[in-house]
Amino acid sequence: MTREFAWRWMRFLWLAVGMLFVCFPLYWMAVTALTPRTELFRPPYDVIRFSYSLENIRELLSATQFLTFMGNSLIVALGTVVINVMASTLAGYALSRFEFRGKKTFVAATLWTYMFPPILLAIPLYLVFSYIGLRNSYGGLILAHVSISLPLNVWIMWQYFQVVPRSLEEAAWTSGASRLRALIEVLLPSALPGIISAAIFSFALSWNDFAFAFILQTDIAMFTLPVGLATFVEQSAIHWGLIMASSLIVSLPTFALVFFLQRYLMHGFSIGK
Amino acid sequence: MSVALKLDNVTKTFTQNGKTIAAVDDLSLDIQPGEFFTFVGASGCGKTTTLRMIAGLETVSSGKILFDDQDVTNVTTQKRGIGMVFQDIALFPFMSIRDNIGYPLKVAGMPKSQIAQKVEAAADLLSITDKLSMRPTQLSGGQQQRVAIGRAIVKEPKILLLDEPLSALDARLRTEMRTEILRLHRRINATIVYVTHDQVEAMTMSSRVAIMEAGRAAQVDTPRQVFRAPRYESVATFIGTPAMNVWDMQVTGKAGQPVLQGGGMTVALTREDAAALDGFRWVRMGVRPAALKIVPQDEADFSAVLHLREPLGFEDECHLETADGTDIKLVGRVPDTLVEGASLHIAVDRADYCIFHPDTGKALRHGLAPLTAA
Amino acid sequence: MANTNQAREGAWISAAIAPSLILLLIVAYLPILYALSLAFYDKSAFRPDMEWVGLANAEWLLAQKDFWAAMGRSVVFTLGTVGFQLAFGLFFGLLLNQAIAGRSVMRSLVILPYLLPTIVIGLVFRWILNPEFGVVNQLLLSSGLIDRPINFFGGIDAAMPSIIITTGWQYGSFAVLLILARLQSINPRLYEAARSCGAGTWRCFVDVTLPNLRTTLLLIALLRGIWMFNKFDLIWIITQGGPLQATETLPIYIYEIAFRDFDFGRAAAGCVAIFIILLLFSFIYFKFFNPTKEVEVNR
Amino acid sequence: MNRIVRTSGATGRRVISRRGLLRTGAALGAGVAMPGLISRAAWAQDAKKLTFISEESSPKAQAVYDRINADFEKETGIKVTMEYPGFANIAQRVATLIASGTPAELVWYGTGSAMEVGLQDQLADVSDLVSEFDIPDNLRLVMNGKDRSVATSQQFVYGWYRSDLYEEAGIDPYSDWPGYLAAVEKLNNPPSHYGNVVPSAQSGASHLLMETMMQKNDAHWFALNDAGEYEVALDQGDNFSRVVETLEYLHQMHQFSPEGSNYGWGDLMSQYFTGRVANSYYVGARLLEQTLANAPDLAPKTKPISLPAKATDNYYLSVQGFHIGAGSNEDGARQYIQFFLNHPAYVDWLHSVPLHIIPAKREILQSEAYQDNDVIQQRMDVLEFLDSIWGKGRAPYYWDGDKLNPYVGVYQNDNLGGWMLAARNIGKQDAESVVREAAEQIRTKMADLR
Repeated sequence: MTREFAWRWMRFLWLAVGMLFVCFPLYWMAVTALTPRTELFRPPYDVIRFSYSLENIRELLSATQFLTFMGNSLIVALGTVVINVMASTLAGYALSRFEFRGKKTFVAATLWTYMFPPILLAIPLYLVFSYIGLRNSYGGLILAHVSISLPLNVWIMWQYFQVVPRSLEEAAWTSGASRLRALIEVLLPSALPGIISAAIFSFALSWNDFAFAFILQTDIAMFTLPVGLATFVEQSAIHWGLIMASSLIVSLPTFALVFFLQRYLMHGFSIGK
Repeated sequence: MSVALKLDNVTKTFTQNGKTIAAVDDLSLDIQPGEFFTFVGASGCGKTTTLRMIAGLETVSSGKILFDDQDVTNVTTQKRGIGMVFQDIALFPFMSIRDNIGYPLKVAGMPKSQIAQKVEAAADLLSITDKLSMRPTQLSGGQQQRVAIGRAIVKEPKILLLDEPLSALDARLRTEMRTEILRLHRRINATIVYVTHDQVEAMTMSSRVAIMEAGRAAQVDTPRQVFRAPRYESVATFIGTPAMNVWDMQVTGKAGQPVLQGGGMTVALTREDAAALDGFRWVRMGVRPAALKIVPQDEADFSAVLHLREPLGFEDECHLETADGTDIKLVGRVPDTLVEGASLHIAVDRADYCIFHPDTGKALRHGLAPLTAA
Repeated sequence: MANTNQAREGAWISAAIAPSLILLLIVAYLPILYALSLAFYDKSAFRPDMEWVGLANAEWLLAQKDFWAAMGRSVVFTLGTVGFQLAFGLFFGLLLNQAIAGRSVMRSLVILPYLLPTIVIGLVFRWILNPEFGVVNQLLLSSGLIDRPINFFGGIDAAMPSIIITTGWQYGSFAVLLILARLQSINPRLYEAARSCGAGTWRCFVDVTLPNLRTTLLLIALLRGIWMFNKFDLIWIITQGGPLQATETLPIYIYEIAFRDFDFGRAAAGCVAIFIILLLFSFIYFKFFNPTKEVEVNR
Repeated sequence: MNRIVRTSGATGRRVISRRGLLRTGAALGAGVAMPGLISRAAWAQDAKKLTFISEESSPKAQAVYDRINADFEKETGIKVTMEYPGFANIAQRVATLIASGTPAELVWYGTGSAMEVGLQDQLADVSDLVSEFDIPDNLRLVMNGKDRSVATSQQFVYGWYRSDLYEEAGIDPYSDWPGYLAAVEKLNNPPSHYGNVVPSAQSGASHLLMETMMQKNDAHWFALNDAGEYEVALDQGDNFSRVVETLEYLHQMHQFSPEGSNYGWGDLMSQYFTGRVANSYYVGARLLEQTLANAPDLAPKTKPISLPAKATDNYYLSVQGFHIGAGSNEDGARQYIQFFLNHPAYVDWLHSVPLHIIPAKREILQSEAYQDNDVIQQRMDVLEFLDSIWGKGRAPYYWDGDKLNPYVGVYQNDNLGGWMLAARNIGKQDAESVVREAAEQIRTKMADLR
């Protein structure tokens, strides 16, 4: 009885320490974002703050192109999600339902693209995108983001379709439904958790990407949030208040995603980046 | 009268590790309208592949499949107009029971009111009317199976395919559903093609069965014929519980008075059997456990020691051992006084035994009548 | 025999694979091939042309002391971050696997760092670990644990551990989720069986939990290992490889060849080196894990 | 097209056109899949388009660019696309564009970085513009007898100090090396504030301090040999001891500084305006601008001062200007430069970071139009300071001799001076071996130049 009690408290204590480690940086980010500029560099700080100021956020929204960046990020992320979901669903379907020549090579090549250090893809990607005229466009960045998330999503969808029994699809066929109709009406609803986790990953990768956006979006009007965020570090002194305010805002959609869709994430996490 | 379903030299080959394997090997058979036709056999015998070819889910490597004399070999599943019930039930988990059953009608573009009516009718037939708004996961295994059947029959297909539909159910439900399916067969006017590995299902439900072995139909016959007059030793041993006793026997005795000897047994045969044994020095003799009788010593063909008796209810299944150690199974009403270790005298029912070719396993004689030609 | 079904299947395969294949070809396969081929050319960043030099870039690279030093740091970084993530993952996985009030909120919080933009994480940690304005130093000082601020990312000895912990903070949740998913799929009967044989909590862990987690842990180690070996952005955002070269891992070193020396050819040779090392990892992955099987375990 | 494509000599090496290789690949994939996209190819240069990469990206500067660009498009029909990669990444951006075969028409940034590009024959000859605008000689970048840069502005490296702290301590601002050290020691009061800031990282902020102080001590990286070629002089003769002396001096200064082992330009400014240091330094007056923005009360007490001279009174000179990419839409770029420098908003552009972007010509500095600005009006002391050191600046590529030193990039790209400070102050290596190692590094890289 007492041992059990001690055990429970031990567990609680450890969990508290761990959660502190996880949450404190996030907490401090939020606190900093809500601290007025003049107090930012005046330690010691009150670890628990009661007076908040929206100065940084106001400045962020009025004096910077934050909203433009945010809009760009949203457009690109949503585009990435749509293309990713469509392409990876189809590919996952083909991989799970058909045998064909080159299947193994395709899968292996897909995995291997992950092993290439992304840093040096800058030049070739820049070349390719210049060549097809897709620099500084939403389409181009969407394609680039698809390239980093698609291999993973093909993988996810492949595995998802594998656990959807073939007989479901066959039952639809024997009911008279065409292959396409069976795919849409029967397979897709069954693979919905997979599709949602693929969508979340595409969104997250696109939303977080710095490297590709930095290479491809050279026009400031086309910057996404992470690249825009980097401009706050540049040039002048690092403006921590602005940076933390934008970090906070950038984190919110992600947190919402995670909170509402976490059970789908659990599946998607079984593989991937 | 046209044939509901005709398989014409149907072959299905797979390539595995560079080798070509025939899953179904030159299979030909006719199924008549309204028949309850069953493919039965051990796993891997090709029965399911055959069914899937009939459904159009597998392509045919060579040969033809005809529905009502129409060649459907290259017709897609969707256009064959069949109904099918799958081994794993395969209900759409995200649809209500109503939508599951109505799905084929929805695909066919039927108006909603008509769908509702037909779904009600099917549900009524299967007594699941009160379950229509539920989801498949809320139903028991047997109810799910009814829904699956409902979905298969709602379009009133001429051919209904059932792929081991009862294998997912427990023993009691299986028996119940057997009757249910039979009742259904009588009420709907469809040809049923049924696949099972369970010989009891095959024997109790079918109008005819095909015993499948290694991609071929070893025998296509009524259940009674298959039991009483197996064409092959393999069919004979596959059908019937407990399995038929089969012994290697040496053919001795005078001409016209053959005697089979082996395994510590000596069985004198009738004159009629002599022809069947002609030219054989060894044969295999098959006797169903129920065709062995405990008799007084003077009527006995041989003696054996009782090792174990398993009560089956009315009857007992007895494990016997002959003098040279051959195991023999006997089913019958055995006097309670007999205890394990007792020595019994056994006779073979002369009306009900089989003689098989020692190499090919083909039946030379069986229980219904002596076969004249080998 | 001609078969319409087969013809249809062919069309389906092509139509279904084509979008992914074409996309990957343009934005992944071809650029990678191009980047790899650069390794055999003398290619300055300031010239549009290039010149075939065969293995000269590789020879040069292998002769660099800095290359091997960076390789060593990469190994330390990879082992450190992967080790941290495994420990972190096990720790939280086991704690969160038990019924605790607020578990789902905690789970969301634990996952969150993984999905935050790397630049946000880099900047947040630079801010909180700042020696002058960082709240962590302030707390440590005021609690009396230290008497002068720790220069987390600026100290020669502190920088690598600090970077490892930051990376672990970002990616630990990946391990937590994987381990949680696996833990939840362990049949509770196994624990009942172990208990009935007299096993205590610890023995249950050793005899039931660990063997069940083995593949998952290996999988994390391998996949994360590949990723950590390639990790560039976070280190670059925080320390740019400094102080001195304390956090200059292989990707940073290569980046510097490319954009400080402006020599794309040699940088590409460095990429090939990383690529070869990681291919070895991937062969292990393919050999020990049947990728199609994993999902059955994880569902 | 006047792009110079370097071909190999008699070595028989194969020259592969990057385009050829890429075209095959890209056409393979893209050509099959997306003919619609290819029609939009922006591959060929367009006489009606200009890409302009600017290092200066403050919001005010961006606004001026937008105004001038709109007028320019109205007059010539040429559309200008701006890019602001930031100063940490601008060299990378320029290189990527050149390597892709799509050089930017215009790059406005430091001539030191531009020199690297020029050495590869990737900058157009702008001699005509230089004479047209009468650019002072010390701001010119001449390679192979041709000007490669149209200088618009300049910065000197000098110090900033808190006059209030000096007054409190009752000491005068420094004028020589021992005086600076003494003042810094006196004002050092950690953890409240430090005497000064000696960034000891492999960063530009760190490198420039070392380089400036070397210049003040007449210490050189290179020296011209008898054949008129530059060779490494860091570890040679008396120069060696001056370099070591400089490094040792900054090491002593470092005792009164935050550790600074990863400091960049931003840290120099934030350390100052948060009141953490009594003295700092910067290239130009951006530090003042940031202090005005972040700590308005500190700004009036922030005064400019020369970093103390020792053997010379030289100032490290940073020159910025327009550079035209060779093989780009060169005519359009020329028109733009003329248009820009003659545009009335040019003065506004100079004011976008007041007192930081110093005009190339003294007349402009002294002109009423230039001085008509609130910040400049408030801080005429800074203007006077700048006027007083006018002409004393020397660009690093002319520091070691009147002939342009093409090897400056070899140590500047690496921020080798910063590395020296880091190795001495953080790595605790002794000064002599640090300098020798640095010299060796430069020699290895030079031998390696291909």
